[in-house]
Amino acid sequence: MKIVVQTESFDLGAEVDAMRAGRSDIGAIASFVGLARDMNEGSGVAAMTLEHYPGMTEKALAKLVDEANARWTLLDVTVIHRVGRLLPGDPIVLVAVAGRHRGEAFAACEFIMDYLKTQAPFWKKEDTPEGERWVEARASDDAAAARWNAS
Amino acid sequence: MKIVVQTESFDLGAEVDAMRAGRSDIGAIASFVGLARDMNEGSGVAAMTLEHYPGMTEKALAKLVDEANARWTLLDVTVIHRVGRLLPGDPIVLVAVAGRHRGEAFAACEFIMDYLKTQAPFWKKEDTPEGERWVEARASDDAAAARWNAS
Amino acid sequence: MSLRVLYFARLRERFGVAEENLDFAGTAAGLVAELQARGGVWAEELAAGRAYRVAVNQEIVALDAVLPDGAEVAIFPPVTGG
Amino acid sequence: MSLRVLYFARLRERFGVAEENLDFAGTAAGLVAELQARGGVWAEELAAGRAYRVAVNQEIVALDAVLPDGAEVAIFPPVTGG
Repeated sequence: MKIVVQTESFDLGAEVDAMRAGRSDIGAIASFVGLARDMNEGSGVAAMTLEHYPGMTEKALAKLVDEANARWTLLDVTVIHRVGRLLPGDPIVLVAVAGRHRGEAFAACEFIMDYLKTQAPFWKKEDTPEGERWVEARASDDAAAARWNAS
Repeated sequence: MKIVVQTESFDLGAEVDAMRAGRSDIGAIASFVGLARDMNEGSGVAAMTLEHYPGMTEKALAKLVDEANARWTLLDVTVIHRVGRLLPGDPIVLVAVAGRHRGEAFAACEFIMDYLKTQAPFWKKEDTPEGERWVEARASDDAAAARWNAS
Repeated sequence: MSLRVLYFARLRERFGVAEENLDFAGTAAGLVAELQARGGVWAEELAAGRAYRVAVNQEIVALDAVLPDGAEVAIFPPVTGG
Repeated sequence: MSLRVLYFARLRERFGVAEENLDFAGTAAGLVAELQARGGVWAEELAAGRAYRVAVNQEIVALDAVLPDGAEVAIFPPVTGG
């Protein structure tokens, strides 16, 4: 298990290769990369700055991963989230989940992303032509996280 | 859109980097790598050989991707499937889906994998201590594909 | 009427043939019945209740599909890739 | 009773303070009410109906949570990472 908050970028291929190095019991690796877009809520976005709550962030991410491990039989999980100033096209977050079979790897990867969006203390501020603005939380993210309780 | 059947391995990081190169409208890339395991149905697997139906395979994969594009708004899709002899730990299949938002990228990636498992003409033969055996189709794969019709 | 008939995976191995040209007019089910009538491994692998798939010109079809002249017909086990 | 109180993101910017030490005993709701009573941006941002979260010792809590002595209390907007 690897959980990191960092300003530098990350390398999806290297992270997934590290998960599978030297082992042959993994049948499935589902992964996700979230990227900074040049457009949000109808405005151009020239850059964004990600703030977090050092200390709590790592704990919150570890808790999400523990919850995923309790729900599914997983072989490895990597979560990397960047903070600081990012430009459109830059990767923001990586979640990779290794499992024996694809169903559990996909479900756990999406679960971790959905919970991260609503539970981990990160905040985005965008530079737009109208000035800086803090991104507002989205009801669709709350709905995405809530569906894991319904099932 | 990129659909390839090949004997060589592939590089997840390079494929995902190629999807996002030079663009900043992608917010989410969901990807999946399926790997050869050293164990299946309770037997050790020393190697496997993947056979396919040249010509039909590419058409079947293109059709899956078309169906995914019809269901979701996707920005790019890459599918690479290997054939020939593979060892435990070797990557077999890669599916990567780029979208504006994570929900559609995750759903389309899992949809393509579920349909690939039941619709694309690939067959696995395993070398086990008890000799060679053709892998039998799994009812769980039919069920995984069928749930996309139910919803 | 001429067909090109292909076999894959376990069926190819058991039949000992990857491809043959056959004169046949009718449905996919009719072709399978004619192959089954060869007896031996053909009867065994294509027996009622055995799982196999038929593709015509590289598209999977139902057994009542009529085979067009010159078609490429493939008979194979359920797929297991990915 | 002493608390260390942290503010993040929009609240940190609007309050113009990232961290302060406060003497306070009671619940998270009580602390929020005391901050709100400062008026101005405090009253505005912490008004009923505004969305904010409270974490105690780095765990999100409900507003009726009692604050332990020496706790690290954080008040911040709904999170928007990922």
